[in-house]
Amino acid sequence: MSSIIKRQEFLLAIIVLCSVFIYVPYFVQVPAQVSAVESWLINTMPIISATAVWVGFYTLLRRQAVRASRRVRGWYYGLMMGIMSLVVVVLGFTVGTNHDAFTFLTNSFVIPGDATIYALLVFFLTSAAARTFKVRDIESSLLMIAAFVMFMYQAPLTEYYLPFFSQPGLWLQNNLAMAATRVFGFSAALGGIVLAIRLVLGKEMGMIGLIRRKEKE
Amino acid sequence: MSIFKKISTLDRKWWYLLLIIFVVVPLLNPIGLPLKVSAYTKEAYNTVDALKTGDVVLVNFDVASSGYDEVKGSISSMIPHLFTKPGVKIMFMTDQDQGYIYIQKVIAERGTLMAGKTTWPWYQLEGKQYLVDYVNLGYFPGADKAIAALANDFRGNVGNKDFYGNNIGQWLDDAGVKSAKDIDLVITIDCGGAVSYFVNYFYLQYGTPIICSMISVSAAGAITNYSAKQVVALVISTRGSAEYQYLSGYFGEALISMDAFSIVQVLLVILVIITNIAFYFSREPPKGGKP
Amino acid sequence: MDLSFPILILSTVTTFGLFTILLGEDNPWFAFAENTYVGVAIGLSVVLNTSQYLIQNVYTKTSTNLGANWPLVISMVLGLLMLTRISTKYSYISRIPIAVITGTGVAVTTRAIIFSTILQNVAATIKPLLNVSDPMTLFTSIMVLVLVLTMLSYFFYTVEHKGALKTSSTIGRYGLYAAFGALFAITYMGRLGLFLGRMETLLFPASTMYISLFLFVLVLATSLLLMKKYPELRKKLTPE
Amino acid sequence: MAIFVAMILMVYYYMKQAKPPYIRRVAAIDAIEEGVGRATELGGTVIVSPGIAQNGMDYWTVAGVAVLAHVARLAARNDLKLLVPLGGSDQSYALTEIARDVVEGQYRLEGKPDSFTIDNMPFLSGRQFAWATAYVGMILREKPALDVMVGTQWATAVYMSEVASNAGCMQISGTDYLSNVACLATTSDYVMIGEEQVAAGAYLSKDPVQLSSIRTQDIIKALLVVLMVAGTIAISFGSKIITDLFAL
Repeated sequence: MSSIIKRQEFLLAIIVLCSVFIYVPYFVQVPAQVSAVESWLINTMPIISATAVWVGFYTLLRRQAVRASRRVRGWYYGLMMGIMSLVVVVLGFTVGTNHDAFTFLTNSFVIPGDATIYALLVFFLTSAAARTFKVRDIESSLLMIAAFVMFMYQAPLTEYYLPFFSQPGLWLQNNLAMAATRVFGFSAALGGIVLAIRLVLGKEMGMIGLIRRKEKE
Repeated sequence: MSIFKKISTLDRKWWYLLLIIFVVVPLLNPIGLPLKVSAYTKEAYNTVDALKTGDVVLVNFDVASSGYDEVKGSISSMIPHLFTKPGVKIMFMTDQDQGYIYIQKVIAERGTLMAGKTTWPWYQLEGKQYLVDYVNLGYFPGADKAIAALANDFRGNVGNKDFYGNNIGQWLDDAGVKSAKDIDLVITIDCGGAVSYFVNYFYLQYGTPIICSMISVSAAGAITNYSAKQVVALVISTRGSAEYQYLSGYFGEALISMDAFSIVQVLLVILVIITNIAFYFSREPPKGGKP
Repeated sequence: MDLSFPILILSTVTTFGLFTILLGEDNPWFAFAENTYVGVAIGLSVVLNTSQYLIQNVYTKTSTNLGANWPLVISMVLGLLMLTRISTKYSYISRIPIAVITGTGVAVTTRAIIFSTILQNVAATIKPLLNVSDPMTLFTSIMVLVLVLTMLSYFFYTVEHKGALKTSSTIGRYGLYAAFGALFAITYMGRLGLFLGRMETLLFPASTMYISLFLFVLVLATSLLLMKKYPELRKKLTPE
Repeated sequence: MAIFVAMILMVYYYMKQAKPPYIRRVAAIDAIEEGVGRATELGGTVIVSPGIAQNGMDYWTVAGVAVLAHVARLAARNDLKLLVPLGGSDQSYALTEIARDVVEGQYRLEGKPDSFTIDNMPFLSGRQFAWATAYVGMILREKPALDVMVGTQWATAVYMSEVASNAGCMQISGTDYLSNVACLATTSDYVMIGEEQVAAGAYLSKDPVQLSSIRTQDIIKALLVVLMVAGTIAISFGSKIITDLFAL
């Protein structure tokens, strides 16, 4: 049994089988049983994912426990992370997610954390702009000019006093950005389709790494 | 070291400090720089303002904590404005698990508890009372699948219970909501991409007009919808929120932040110009690869 | 129990602790904010996913109506196979659910893009060029077509870029970078709005402002002090 | 459907032919080896993110895993410390295990299974911003010489990449939506655009059979160009023959 599972053909067969059940009902009319398999596969994905989170959780706790027992520098931070996560899990499954203790933890750490990181992005974009927006070559100059026009159009102050930036700004937003998004979409979609085909043919490198591992043992 | 060289190699911490100063000072002392109202927002205001007695509005809160700060201005002005229209029936829904928090938040901010009531959902806002003029249908998980299901069979998917377990069957009958066709306007507050679902399933099937308020990252996509006339009006990000607050008279944080909003963008432009001058006069070989 | 005051203090400390990343070096405030934030977030992921998919979906459905929902039991078994990752000896079994999730996931995303991305976008690019009265519309249609074609030519990989293709791909490349500039500015505007929103929650009402100000000065001053005067102590107080 | 089948056949045909086509170099992908070389000189660390897998195991993520596998092999060969912080979205838990498995596999392939430590690939929550915070924390402490961010990367990519640049890290990035590519173009040393990332697995393999699949993509692109030009001409003269073809 174990030798079958270790073979790459077996895993490839699963990938191909799943792909077939997903693609075929999308393009042609199929009996209800086939589309039932299709929706079962789609429903199964989050279930597998949700079980996998426990593996991640376990490895995290183990990592922090090892660090704490070895007393590496700042081990107490890691221990705090581990204990915090454990407390949240215990609270979540005992008193529930609507209990004051649970919302206390999320409102004190997670909600402000999310909002803060999102707000920090503007700092990083500013310093990136200061670093990159230089007339170094044609590409970076174009990058800068387009951004310049957009800023002048977007800021209420400059839009009011310098209205001639509105037209080009609007045009850049509605047409240039749209054309680029379109081409990006084409390019990525074609890449995606070919990748899907290569995956089914067993040629995708990342997954081959996954499959070939046991052969060399 | 020349001044130019100094500027072009300035530590980024100074940039950050400048940014904080230019945000905090105008926030605490708004000066009221001029603001030009865009056509997108003007149209949103007019559409809401033109609602008549008997119209039914579906408001979707596609709002999550990460993007809330960008759309809270439009929520806190558009929703109260909507509530001032006499005889208009309002249904709230959300396709985000935390969306209900923000629905309650906007109502609690400007509204008051109804006489003799102490808990959710019994709040009144601008004279509209819960289960008389508005209801909260709750959370519909499943993104586009959920909206498609609502469009196909509205009553079947809503059921007869609201988010709090009250019976709303009679209310829906009285409001004349038999199917998705009976909805006269959809307002969606987007931190994700709910507008495209409403375009696909509500506008394309029933021609329901849609107003969308969204975070700026999604603006490009929504403008495409607007140009194709699939969406009647847009309220784009903080800027649009400020315009709506200005139009509707519900002044608030978004309008206050507009000064800082202008100043920071102009500051950035000036800084880029200065660094370029500095760069020009202190040119050094470019390091690293292409950007 | 009213917990809003401790929440206010802790959330403000978290906010400024995370802000100290802007100083570019590790410090105890950042380490504290980071580790508590990540810890609670991990717990939250475990709780929300388990309750949403395993309890609400699998458990509720199978316990009420096993006959109609028996396939979910297979899903659950596949999920449990993932747990073999913990053991080194049996971890190869986990590759069965991995193969399922990969095959399905790629197929689901790929099948949708054929229509939504490729066909619809090609159709949208095709606009009439004759008998157009408005010169601006004509200009836009031509420009969009030219831009799309030249940008697409930039993405040719197996043909050497020389002659006409070189010109075209260069134009495409320039167009792409100009678009990057515009998109950068649009994104900047959005992030700025978020930052302003965050600052407003820290500054209004006035009572919050004093707490924020106090904590801001405290966090900034101690971080700078540790960075400039006591680098050894800073090192001792931060994880490796 | 017809297009899809035709594509399968075309890819298969070109793969069978195994004639190495001319391939234009993609700077961002070549830069990975350069970056690993730099990291080796500095005796340093490499930090890689295969993405947050917001949509589960989609093609972006599989492409990200392919890049991860490549970096992992180079890291194993050069005895570099490889850090892979995992997590970032509610769909990322499966990716966490896949990435660990793939990296372990690469270490085995290089004959160094003992060098692999799972603790260098920690799981750091399914929340994008928390995960990113832990990621930058690792950058601050470990001071890696190379930072590769691929797969699905959302708003936080800018955050991570600016902190990395501040720490003197060389950066190669690629992501799945254009606004973010635009921001990353300003922060990173190299950025992969569109299919450069999705087809990275093929570029990296250097195997003529695999490279041929890129040929197929080019042929379809050429076909699209022809269709768009023909469609524009046709519709200008009032014929809808080609636009109708797409109105499925």
